[in-house]
Formats: sequence, C-alpha cells, structure tokens
Amino acid sequence: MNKAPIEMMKEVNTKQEQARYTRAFSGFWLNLWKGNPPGTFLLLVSLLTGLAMLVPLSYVFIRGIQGGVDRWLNLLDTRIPILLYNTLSLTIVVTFFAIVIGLSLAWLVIRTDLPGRKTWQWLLALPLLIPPYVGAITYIIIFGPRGWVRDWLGAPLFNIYDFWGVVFVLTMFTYPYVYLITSAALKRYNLNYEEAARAAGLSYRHVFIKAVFPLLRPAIGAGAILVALYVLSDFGLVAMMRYTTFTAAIYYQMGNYDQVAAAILSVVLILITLLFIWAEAKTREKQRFYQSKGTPRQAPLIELGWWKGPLLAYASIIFGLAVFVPLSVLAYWASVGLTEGVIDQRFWGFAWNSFYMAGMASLICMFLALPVVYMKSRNPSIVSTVVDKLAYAGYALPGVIVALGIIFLFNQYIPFLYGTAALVITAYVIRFLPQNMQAADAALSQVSPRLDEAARISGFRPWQVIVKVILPLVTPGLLAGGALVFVSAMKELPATLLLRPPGMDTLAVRIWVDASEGFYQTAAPAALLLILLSIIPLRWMLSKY
Amino acid sequence: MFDIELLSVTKKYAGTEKAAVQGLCLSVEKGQILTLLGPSGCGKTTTLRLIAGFERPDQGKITLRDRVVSHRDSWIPPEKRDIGMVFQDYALFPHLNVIDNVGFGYRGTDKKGRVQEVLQVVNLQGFEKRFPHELSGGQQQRVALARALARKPVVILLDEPFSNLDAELRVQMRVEVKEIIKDAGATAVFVTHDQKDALAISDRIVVMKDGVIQQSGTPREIYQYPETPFVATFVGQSNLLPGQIGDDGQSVITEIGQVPCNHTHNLARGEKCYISIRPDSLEVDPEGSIVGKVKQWTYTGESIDAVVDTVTQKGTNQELLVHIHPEKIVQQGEILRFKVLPNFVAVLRSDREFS
Amino acid sequence: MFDIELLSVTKKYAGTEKAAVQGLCLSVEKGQILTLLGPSGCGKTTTLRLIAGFERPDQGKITLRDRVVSHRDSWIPPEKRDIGMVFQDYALFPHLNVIDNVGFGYRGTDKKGRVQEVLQVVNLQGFEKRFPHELSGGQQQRVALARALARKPVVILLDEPFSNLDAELRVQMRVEVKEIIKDAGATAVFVTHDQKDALAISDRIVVMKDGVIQQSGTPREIYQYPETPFVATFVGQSNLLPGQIGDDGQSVITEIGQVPCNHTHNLARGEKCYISIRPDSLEVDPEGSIVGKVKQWTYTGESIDAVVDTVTQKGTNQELLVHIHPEKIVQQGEILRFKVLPNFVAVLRSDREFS
Amino acid sequence: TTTGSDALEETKELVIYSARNERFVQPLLDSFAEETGIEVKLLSAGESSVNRIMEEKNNVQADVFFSNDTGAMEYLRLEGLLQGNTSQALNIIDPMYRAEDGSWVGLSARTRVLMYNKDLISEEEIPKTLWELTDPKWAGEFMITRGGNSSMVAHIAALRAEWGDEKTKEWIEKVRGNAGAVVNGHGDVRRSVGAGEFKFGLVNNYYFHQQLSEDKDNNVGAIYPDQGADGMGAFVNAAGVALIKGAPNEANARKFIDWILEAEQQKFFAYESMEVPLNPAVEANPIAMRIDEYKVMDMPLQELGPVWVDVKKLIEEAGLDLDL
Ligand SMILES: Nc1ncnc2c1ncn2[C@@H]1O[C@H](COP(=O)(O)OP(=O)(O)OP(=O)(O)O)[C@@H](O)[C@H]1O
Ligand SMILES: Nc1ncnc2c1ncn2[C@@H]1O[C@H](COP(=O)(O)OP(=O)(O)OP(=O)(O)O)[C@@H](O)[C@H]1O
Ligand SMILES: [Mg+2]
Ligand SMILES: [Mg+2]
Repeated sequence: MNKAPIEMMKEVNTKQEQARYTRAFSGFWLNLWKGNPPGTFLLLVSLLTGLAMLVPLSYVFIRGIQGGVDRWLNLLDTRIPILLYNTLSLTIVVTFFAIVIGLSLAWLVIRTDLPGRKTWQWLLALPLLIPPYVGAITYIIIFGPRGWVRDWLGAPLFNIYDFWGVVFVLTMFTYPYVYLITSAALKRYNLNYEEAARAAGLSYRHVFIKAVFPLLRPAIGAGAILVALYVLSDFGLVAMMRYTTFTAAIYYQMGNYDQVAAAILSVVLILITLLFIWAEAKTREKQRFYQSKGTPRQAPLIELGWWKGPLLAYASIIFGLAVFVPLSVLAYWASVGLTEGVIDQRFWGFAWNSFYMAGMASLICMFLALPVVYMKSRNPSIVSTVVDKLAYAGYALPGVIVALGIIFLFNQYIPFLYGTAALVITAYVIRFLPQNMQAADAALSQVSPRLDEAARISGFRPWQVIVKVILPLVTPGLLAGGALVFVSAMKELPATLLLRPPGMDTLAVRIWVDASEGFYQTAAPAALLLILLSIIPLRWMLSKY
Repeated sequence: MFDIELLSVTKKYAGTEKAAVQGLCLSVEKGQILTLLGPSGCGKTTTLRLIAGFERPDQGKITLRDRVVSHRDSWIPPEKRDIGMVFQDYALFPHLNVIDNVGFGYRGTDKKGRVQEVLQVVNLQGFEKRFPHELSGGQQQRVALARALARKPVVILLDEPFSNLDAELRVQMRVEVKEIIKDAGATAVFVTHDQKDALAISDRIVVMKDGVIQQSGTPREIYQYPETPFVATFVGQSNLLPGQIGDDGQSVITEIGQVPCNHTHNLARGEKCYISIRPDSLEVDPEGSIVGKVKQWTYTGESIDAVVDTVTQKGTNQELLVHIHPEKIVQQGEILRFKVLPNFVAVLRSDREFS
Repeated sequence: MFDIELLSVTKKYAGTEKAAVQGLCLSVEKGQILTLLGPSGCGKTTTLRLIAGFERPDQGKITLRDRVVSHRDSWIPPEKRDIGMVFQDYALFPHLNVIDNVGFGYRGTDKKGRVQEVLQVVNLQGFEKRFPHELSGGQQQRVALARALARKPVVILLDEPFSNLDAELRVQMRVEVKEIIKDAGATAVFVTHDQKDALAISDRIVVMKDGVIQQSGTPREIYQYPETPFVATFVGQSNLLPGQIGDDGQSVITEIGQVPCNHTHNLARGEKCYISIRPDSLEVDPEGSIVGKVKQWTYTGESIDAVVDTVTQKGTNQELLVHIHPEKIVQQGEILRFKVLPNFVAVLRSDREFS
Repeated sequence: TTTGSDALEETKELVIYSARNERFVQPLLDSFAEETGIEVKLLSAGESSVNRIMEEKNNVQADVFFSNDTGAMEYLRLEGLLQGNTSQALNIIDPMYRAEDGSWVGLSARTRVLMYNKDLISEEEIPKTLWELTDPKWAGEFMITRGGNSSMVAHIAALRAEWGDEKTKEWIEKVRGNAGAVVNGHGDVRRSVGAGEFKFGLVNNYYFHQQLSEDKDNNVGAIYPDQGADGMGAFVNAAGVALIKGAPNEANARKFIDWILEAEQQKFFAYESMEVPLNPAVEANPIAMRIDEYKVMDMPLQELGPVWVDVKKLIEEAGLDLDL
C-alpha cells in the first residue's frame, strides 16, 4: 500500500517521459524538415525508391571489397590501366563529337531558316530510337571485313574495328542526347539576351559566342553527361565492334564465373562515372545562374544566305549516316528475312515482351518519379536530398551492375519473384528512373510552390494537393519522361541479357543473339520493329520538350 | 479578443545570417485590417507565411482565434488553420477555370451559389468559364481574392494584392477590398510596401524594418506622428532636422529657426529631438523666414517637388524638400522664401536610432 | 536637328489583327528625353523595338541622326545603329559579373576606366564582382542602365526602367537617370505606364493608346491641358463633365454650375465641350456652390481622397472625386460644400472620342 | 534402377539454360515439347548461364543446363550444384565423356583444329603441331580467341596437364605475340579465315564444318594437330547436358536427358550443329571426321573442372586477354 503512490509517481513519470520523448521527437522531426515534413505516403514511396536504388550500389561495393587486397592489386596491375585508357579515351572523344554535332544541328533547326527545319527537327532526333549496337551491326554489314564494300571493291576501305570506327558509330547514335536538350534550351532561350548583345554592337557570330553559347552551357553539359554515361555503360556496341571498355570487361568476367573480378571492375567503373558526374556539376556550379523568363516571343530566324546549301548538306549527311543508312541496311535484311518467313509466332512474342516490360517500367517510373522529385522540391531536407541523389544513381550504373545487384536482391529477399519479368522491369526502373525524374523535375519547376500553398490553405492535405493540383499540371511532363523511359527500355541490352527469365526474350536480346551469330535476316526485322514501336513515344516526347 | 496573435516570433532561414523576422509581437482584433508596411526584404511576406503555417518559427508562439497553431512543440499545418490567402503572384491554378479556382476547397453544398456570390463581390460575373491565362493581371488578382474569401475564413492574409495593378485600378481595388473584408467580417493581415495602400486600407499599420517592428498605430498616427526617423521618411517624404524643444513646449528650435508643432510626444522643454517636416508644410511665402535656392525640381502634376538649399543659422548648408504649387514656374537657382505650417510637423525622439 | 525621327510608322505583328503601332510620327531633338506613356499593350515597347531595329516596320521611315535606318528598302541592323537600351527585364547576362556586363561590347582601350566611370554614375561601386542574381532588383536595373550608357551611344532607349523599384529609390532614380542622360548629352526615349515617371523625367511626353498617339507635349501641357478625356484620366485623376463654353469665354456651363477656366482651347462661346476638374481644384468651402454627401473616403497621408455625391442642377446624381485636407476629419455621409478653383480645370474638345 | 519419376512432382514445364547457339537447340526443344506436351522455356544466356546457375543456388530456376564445355559442367558439379543421375540411358556414352555421378553427360565432341584458307596456304605449309604456333614465322598470320573463351580455357587446361605450368605459359605468351588477331568468338575466326583476312585460325572443328557449308568464303580446310606418332593428339571437348540440383521440374528434366540421348535426337543434333556425336553408333555429318578417325588427347574431361580457376590465372599471368 505504501508503494502505491511511488508506483503511481513512477507511472506518471514514465508517462511524462514518454510525452517528453514524443515531443522531443516531433520537435526533432519538424526541425529535420525545417518545419515542413512530407506526408507519410509521400515519404514512404520516396524512401522505398531510394532504397531500391541503393541495392545495386551496395551489392557491388560489398562484393568488390570482399575481393581482398590481392585481387585488387592484381587487377590494378594488369587490366585496369588498359581498360581505363580504352574507356576514358572513347568516352571523351565521343562526347566531344556528340556536342559538336548535337549543338550545331540544334542551332540549325531551331534558329535558322534551314529549308524544312520543322521536319528536320524531328528527323534528326530519330537516331535516339536506333540502339547503338544495331547501328554498329549495320555499319559492320557495310564496312566490315566481310561487308558489302569488300564485296563491291574487293577490299574493305578501312578497318571498322578501329578506335575511330567505334567513335564514329557511337557518335552517330548518341548525339541526339545533346541535340534534344540543347534544342529545348534554345526554344526557351530568352531572346532579350541576344538583343541586348546586338544592341551592344556585336555581330551575330560574337553574339553567339558571348551570349548564346554561355547560356546554353548548362543544357550542353546535361546532354554531354548523358552521352558520356551512355558510352560508359554501353555493352552491345563495343562488344560488336571488338572494343573493350569496363562494361564489356565486366560482362565477360561474368561469363567466366568470376563475380569478384566483375565486382572490382564495377567499383572502378562506378568511380569513373561519379567522376564524370562530379566534373559536370562542378563546371555548372561556377556558372550558377538563372535565366529570367523573358517574353515568349517567336525568335526571328537567322538567314543563312549562301551558307544554306552547305549546311543543308551537312544536316543531310548526318541524317543519312545516322538514320538512312542503318535503316536501309535493316530494310534489306528484313526483306531477306521476310521471304525466309522468320516472322512467326515467336517473333511477335518477343515484340510483346519488349513492349510489355518497357511499358511496365515506364508506368512505374512515372509513378515513382513524382514523389521523389516533389519531395525534394517542396520538402527540402537532408532526407529528400539523399533520396533524390540515390534515385539519380541509376544513371551512373551500367546495366550489368544493376543486373548483378538485382539478381542478388531477388534471390535473397524476394525469391518468389525471381525468374519473372519483375527483375527486368526493376532493372529498367533503376536504370531509367532518372530520365523520368528529370522530365518531372522540369515540369514541376514550372509549378510555383505558391500553388501548393494555395491548395493547402484551401484545406487540402499534402497528398490531396498532389492529386488535385500537381498531377494535372505535371502530367504532360511525366508522360514525356515516361516516353523517354519506354524508348530507352526498349533498347536496353546488358541488364536484359542477364536478367530475362527463360522464354522472355525481348527484341533487343533477339537482335543481339542473332546478330552476334551473323543471322542478320532474323535480327533486322526485330530491329525495325523495335524502332517502329518507339516512334510514337518519341514524337510525343518531342512535342513536349 | 484577438483573432491573430504573434508572441515574440523569430524566424531565421537556413543559410542566412540574420533573422528574417526578429521577436515579432503582433495582435489583430477581430474584424480589423492590419497592414504590414516596410521596404523590400523587411520580413513582411515571412510574417504572413508564419501565420499561414508555411514556415515554422524558430521561437515564439502564434495563436489564431485562441487556438495555438504554432509553438515549441505544437504545430497545426496550414490546411487546418482556416485561413484565406491572396498570394503576391496570385497562385491561381492554371488548369482550373475561374469557377473551379474560386470554389477550390469549398466544402459546403451550396458551392455554386457561394462562388457566384463572391464573384459578384469582386465584380467578375461573366468570367466564370475563363482560365487564368485568359484574364488580365487585375482580373487574376480579383479571382485570387475571391478564392480567399469563398470559404469564409476566419483570417485573410493578403500579400501585396495590388502590386500588379495600374494606378487607376489600384485606387478602385483598395476601396473595394476594404469593403469586402469588412462586409465578410473577416480579420485581415495585409502586406504592402506602398504607403498609399497601407494608409488607405488599414485599421492599424505596423511599420517594419529588417525584421523588427518600428512603429504600430492607426494610419493617421503613423503619418502624422511618426516616432522614428525611419517611419517619417518611409511613410511619405520628409525633411528631418535635429533640434530641441522650445521654451513654449509647442515648438522646436532647429538650425533653420524655431518651428511650431502641434504634438511634442510630451518631451520636456530643452530636450533634444528630431523634427520631421513634410514637404507640404513648407509653403512659399515672400514673408517666410527660411531662405533657399532651388537646386533641382521635378514636375509631378499635382505639385512641383523642389530640392532647396538653405543656409542655416549656424552657416551650414541644409537641403530641404519642398512641394510648390504646380502652376508656379520655378527656375533652377531661383531664390525663394518659405514658412513652416505646423500641421505636418512631427517631433521624433532622438533616442531612436537614425537610419 | 532631330536625333530620332519616325515618319508614319506602322507595325502589325504576324498573327494579330490590329496593328501594334499605327501611323506613328515622332521626333526627338538632340539631347532631349521623350517619354512614351500609355496603358499596357498600347505599343510602347513595340515603338522602342522599331527604333532599336529588333522589329521591321511594315510602313514608314525611321531616321537616327540623319541616317535612315529603316525604310522601304534600306535597313540597318541593330548592332550598327549605335544605340543603348535598357530592357524591361534588364536582360543582364547571368554568366557575367557586373563589370563584364557593363563593359559588354565596349570596344575602346579604356574599358576598365569607362566601366568604373559609369558604375560611379549609377552608384554601384563596390558591386563590381557580383553576379546579377546576387543583386536586388533595383541594383540590377542600375547595372542595365550602366551597360546602356557605357558605350556612349547617340540614342538611349529605356523600357520601363523603374518598374521594379520601390517608391523611394524610384524618386531618387528618376532624378539621377535624368541627370545622367543630360550629362551624357544623349537623346533618350523612355517608356513607362507611370504618369509620375513621365511627368518627372521628360522634356516631352507622348501619350499613346491602342498604337495611336493621343497627345504630345511638355509635361505641363499634358497635365494641365489634356486634350482628350483619355489623357485627362490617364494622366492624373480627374472628374470629367460635359458642358458648353460660357458667355464670358472663360468658363464652362455644366450640370454642377458655371466653372471658371484659364484655358479654353479657343473654343467659341456656347460650343459643346468636356471639362476636366482635377480633385485638387475642388476645395471645401462653406460658401461653395456645390453641395455633396461624402460617399466614401480614403486617407492617403497627403490628403483625404473622397468620393462625393452631388445633385446636379438637373436633379441627376454626379459623383465627384475630391481631395480634402488630410487633417480634416471626414465622416461617411457628411454633407460638404465645395467651390471650384480655376487652376486645374481643363477644357477638352468634345469631338474627341470619350473612352 | 530408376529414380522413379512417379515419386517426383508432375509439372508441365521445363526450364533450360543454354550456353549453346540457340539455332541448334531450339528445333530440338520444339520437337521435345511436341512429343511430350511439356512447355519448354529456353534461356540462351551464353557463358553467363553458369553464373546464373551459381547465383540461383538457393532459388533454383533451371532444370537442365545445356553446355558447350565439359569444364563448365564439372565446375558446377564440384560446386555442388548438379544432381546425380543413374539413368541407364547414359551408358551409351563413353565414361570418359560423362560425370562420375552421371550428373552431366557429353553429347557431341568438339575437337580443336587449325582451320586454314586454301587460297592463302596449302595443307603442306600449315603447322602440324600446336607448339609450332610459337614460331616467329607465323607472326601476324593466324587468329585465336580470347583467353576467357571457355573452349580456349579448357584447351589450355589440357595443354597444362600435358606440358606443365612453365611450358604452357611460354606457349601462351608466344602465341599471344604471334597472333594476328585475338577475337571474341570462334564465329569471328571462321568467317575471317574464310574471307582471307588471315591464313588460319584455331577453332573447334564444327566451325570449320559450318564454314564449309557457307555459300561463299568456303574454300577452307582443316588439320587435326599433333597427330604424329608421338604426338599428343587433338584436344576433344564435349558439349552436353547437366541436371541441376533442386530443379523445380526434375521429372521432366530426367525425361529430357533420357530423350536426348536417343539416337534419333543425337543424329539430328549433330547434323544441325555439324559436331560429331560422342555415341559412335550415331552417324555423323558426312563432312565431319568421325571421332575414331583421329588421335585424341587422353585426358578425361572430368579433370578439367578442378583446375579451371588455376588455368585462368595462368592465362591471365601469361598475358592473353581474358576479355575483349
Ligand atoms: N526561403 C528563403 N531562404 C532564405 N532567405 C529568405 C527566404 N525567403 C526570404 N528570405 C530573406 O528573408 C528576408 C525577408 O524576406 P521577405 O520575403 O519576408 O521580405 P518582404 O518584406 O516580403 O519583401 P518584398 O517586399 O521584397 O516581398 C529577406 O532578407 C529575404 O532575403
Ligand atoms: N511578338 C508579338 N507578336 C504578336 N503581338 C505582339 C507581339 N509583341 C507585342 N504584341 C502586341 O502588340 C501590342 C503592343 O505591344 P507592346 O509590347 O508594344 O505594348 P506595351 O505598350 O509595351 O505594353 P506594356 O506596358 O504591357 O509593356 C499588344 O497588343 C501586344 O499584345
Ligand atoms: Mg514579399
Ligand atoms: Mg512593354
């Protein structure tokens, strides 16, 4: 009886303590989010996304570290230096040419009176649809040691398997990244800068150098980093063209049951990728500036005068090399294939698999991109920044590495889904979510945070605000991003190769398998269909960019 | 009863050195319109956002209708504060037409009727089906106001709602908004950096600077009896002179002579102070005791704003800003005589900092 | 000698129905400041862009310093016109700091000195290394002005250069810009929709509406003797009443009685006209002939702007806007008597359209 | 004794991982599916099949592994990933070409040959032993595949068993130096030699057979090396099938292995891929030499498994590219 009051006191104490802890936690929580915590649903979706993206990274690093000092030293001595040289030189050279071609074409079709510029605007984006390894196949068919040119002339004109051959083919099929992003930037460009420069007495050439180019630099950088990341992660093309970069080496290591070496090479590759991303961010940091909105005035077209002819020829040549030639070769082999009757039930099955998995991936990306981007923009905090950065990690991860991580994850933790399309779709999501995020980010940045606030003050909870206000406004952007994801996923090869469940080959895999064994007549129809299926999303995307 | 109460609220944005709002105490009575007036960056918007719940104060307590909405560990999110807000940039939903914008978030069953009602109040009938981009700036602002009113909120916050209107519409809207708010029986906080807006619309004005309150009072108090040099110069133009209270307690002895004043803040004779002379109180008068040379003048239609160089009794130079009748022709370099009318002369305590 | 001359210039934008600028004739003398004043969308910016050469007129001729820069078959591109321009949104290069922005396009060898010089003129020393996004709106505007001045252009075009400044800075900048332009001996065209700016800064004002010139003259002419109802109401507030010239030729007979005027545009006795009475010309006077009831009032510090309901001699209602001395306490519903002072009364021809 | 497939759960599908060229596998699977009504799912994962099987050891997906290399199968067996098989059907294959426990069984032989372009070089000139490839006179004249190619790894493992570490290393180093091109796969080698890019190349015999049946660039020949009286003989690897431990459709997998060992399937298989059946009773493609017509290295293929990792290390140390 005596104890009762003490017990009661204790109880009161613990209750108070609990209350204090709750209060302390809620205080901490509010401070963490600077007084503006996100809704539970938003937070959960974002955190899950971030975690999913973390899997391949951590898998690779853990495996790589488990490799032990000896393997590291051994690889550092022997293979890594050569691979480094191969990979870096290729990345830098291709990126450079892609910038030159992409920027010049973007400027030509947006700002000059190039005849047929509206048509060119989207014709020149078409190479985005052609998987680079397909491009490589077509060029090998023409210029390869046993190609058509040798058949006609008796000897191949040059060695396509040369460094410059690889550079050429890669450039032709990656320049659209720079082209598309700089085109969009040129359309948004505030003309007043140009006019201010002209009012200052500068000729157009100087205006371009001093006022246009510097303001396009962020866009060029964004495009260039996409090209560089593509080159770093490409497997199909370099394998076809017998050029070994890190990604190819990792894939071959896998074939040799050597997970450890693969993981070690992957760690190095991730570091290189991060280096590129960091360097790009660094150059932008120095140029942190904001264009004012400006009046949405129709830009006057620059008259090309007698340059019209040569520049038209230039655009035509690029189009010819990057679109016409590959498509013609494909059309030829496809016609051979059609007469042989390769388009059977199975073929349509592959097409459906491609369509289904790419479609699912793009749907999921559209669903995931908004919460992450939204949370970063509207609920800034260390948490949202980390989730955002993680989600962008997919960009830096070559498909092979993503595949390794996913195999591990599903085997260990979600075995019942292992061996289903879920793996491939997950890989696509991890790899291409950033593309959707960028589009969503761009769309969201057009939506003033004041609109959210106006909606909340009208009595809506955060998730209601997203549904009622944000979603209707960013849907076009989200869809454009989804279209881009779809196009990329249709083309994806390395992760698909490693992850596809038995009997679920995609068009890309078929192209690869058939072409690497020289069966062009079966590869070509698949390639053509793949390109065809991607055209509609691309058009949609272009209309939104 | 106060509808809105802020108790020593401080807010510092992450990454900035100075607090945007420092130890702010405000209270607005039910049905009143309070105006926050101050130069750009003084923390007006921040104060509104604190009241609305878009920012969380670092310190202090905010009460709305006797409900603590923000304190150390308690927090009521914006959507539960029952507030209407007109944003500086309107923040109309671009994907909704006027009706849907105004009715946004309205929960009652008489949505349609209520929307029509407020549209009538802001004089926008006939625009129901338009989308925001099909409206002029002024019309958009009125839609924003209608949206804020529709839900009959307890508290209405207006962030520079007239900033984008041209002079004519502005004058008209001032009157209308005041009436609308009064009719709705709402309590309002209104933000502006335009003194005309503030004087015209408010029951009380709070003049802020650098996140700190300088003076608070009725429009007349603020304009006629500014307490600090900052308020005197920010709210209307003014000439500030140091001086001391004259022996009669009804005038101030300054370098340009003894100036009669109506109000001396009960300062003792001989005490040091500042004096604020509005340009309108200096009248051209051939008999006047102040002599000056026109240094520069600007025609403004309603008057000629002239800067006049006078020589003080100590022999130093003193520039005075004078409003001259607009029909007079003034020449640069012309010598004029002035006298001081007591009406617009205010005595400021000299212990307040001069800035 | 005219430095800038536009001869019946017309410009219609592709895809629009009405010409943005219609048959515009303008001439600016060397060293003068001309202001284009008008409501939004009246073609002010278009006119500037035509002068600068960013747009090509459909018809008409533009001459700068006796050089035809734009005519049917001749065309000189903007970079060869030797103009300086301050853009409405400043258009500062975001990738360049203040020095490089100001020195942009400067060809002389004394670049550094010249930049320092103009920075001093606009009072921005010490900001040399800042980037545009690190400056306040007012500072950015001054950088834009400095950039336009640096190259000592013959012609300076300013598109609403004060639109983003607050009242105080605005008053100050008006004077400074005027001085700067005068000192530089430049010829300037200045665009604004703010009548105060226009009155303060200009040698001549051109009032535009819908792409057509309404009236052109000195600030005083525009304010005191507006020729059309549009000008009367756009430049300053005004009460417009129909009437006819009185028998003495010095007054107008209106519904509120006979109003004395100083200037009747030589209209004949008995001729129909409009009369514009500025609110300042209505003075409260117990002896006054006009009786009215205060319908609404607004305290503005410098005065009380009241709307007064009067009953005309015909028995109809007429609202008048009146400025009352700010120290007077006015009540809604109060009955007041007024008289009309002749100074601010202007007679307008009634054959000009009323709008 | 049969393991009593009735004791095993009846399922309707069969999952096959294959490192083999899909062209040759697919028709076979189609006819199995037709005969039995079992749905066959094929994953042509190339050399990464082994990898996947290893990764999936706790969550087995595949039932059967179709390999082109006994080394890979034995490696998996040693890792404990294969399931023993006592089916009588296995007995028609020489024990040298199957696992102790029957978990894998070879189906066809793939012999390492030097394939040459008859336009560029005559049968007399061509080197007769593998060691001769180290002769500087062949510098730049021939092609080999990368060291990581599983046929190459197996081949080098056999050489190492014959020669020991030092000599093997020397051979690799010199051959690497002499080779005109080191390429990814044998398909490249046969096409390039056929097209006359190089005089000869080291390939598996059926690549030679395939090149012969091309409609152009087919003027090629091949010699089986080291056939001299004291020669060590040509190295024969085998392609085969393996039964995976924990296979979800084990009954079907066993049924399939039994089925594929039937003569009819063997013949079809060998004809298509132009490999040589290990079952001497089955008739080979006429352009291929029968396995008893030449001298083979007498090394049981089971021995390849344990040395696999060491061999790769050796290759790596000797400087032959593991990857390309
Ligand atoms: N999100 C933010 N992060 C950091 N500093 C901020 C932020 N918002 C405002 N500030 C700073 O806080 C101060 C007060 O800003 P606030 O927006 O309240 O000013 P204001 O009085 O509304 O000015 P204006 O009249 O220009 O709108 C300013 O110095 C501003 O730079
Ligand atoms: N590029 C254009 N294309 C089509 N119409 C235009 C274009 N630029 C201006 N206009 C139209 O021409 C008219 C005059 O525009 P201008 O920009 O000259 O107006 P402003 O007087 O400068 O107005 P503000 O005060 O709003 O800047 C407006 O009706 C406008 O809509
Ligand atoms: Mg503000
Ligand atoms: Mg304009």
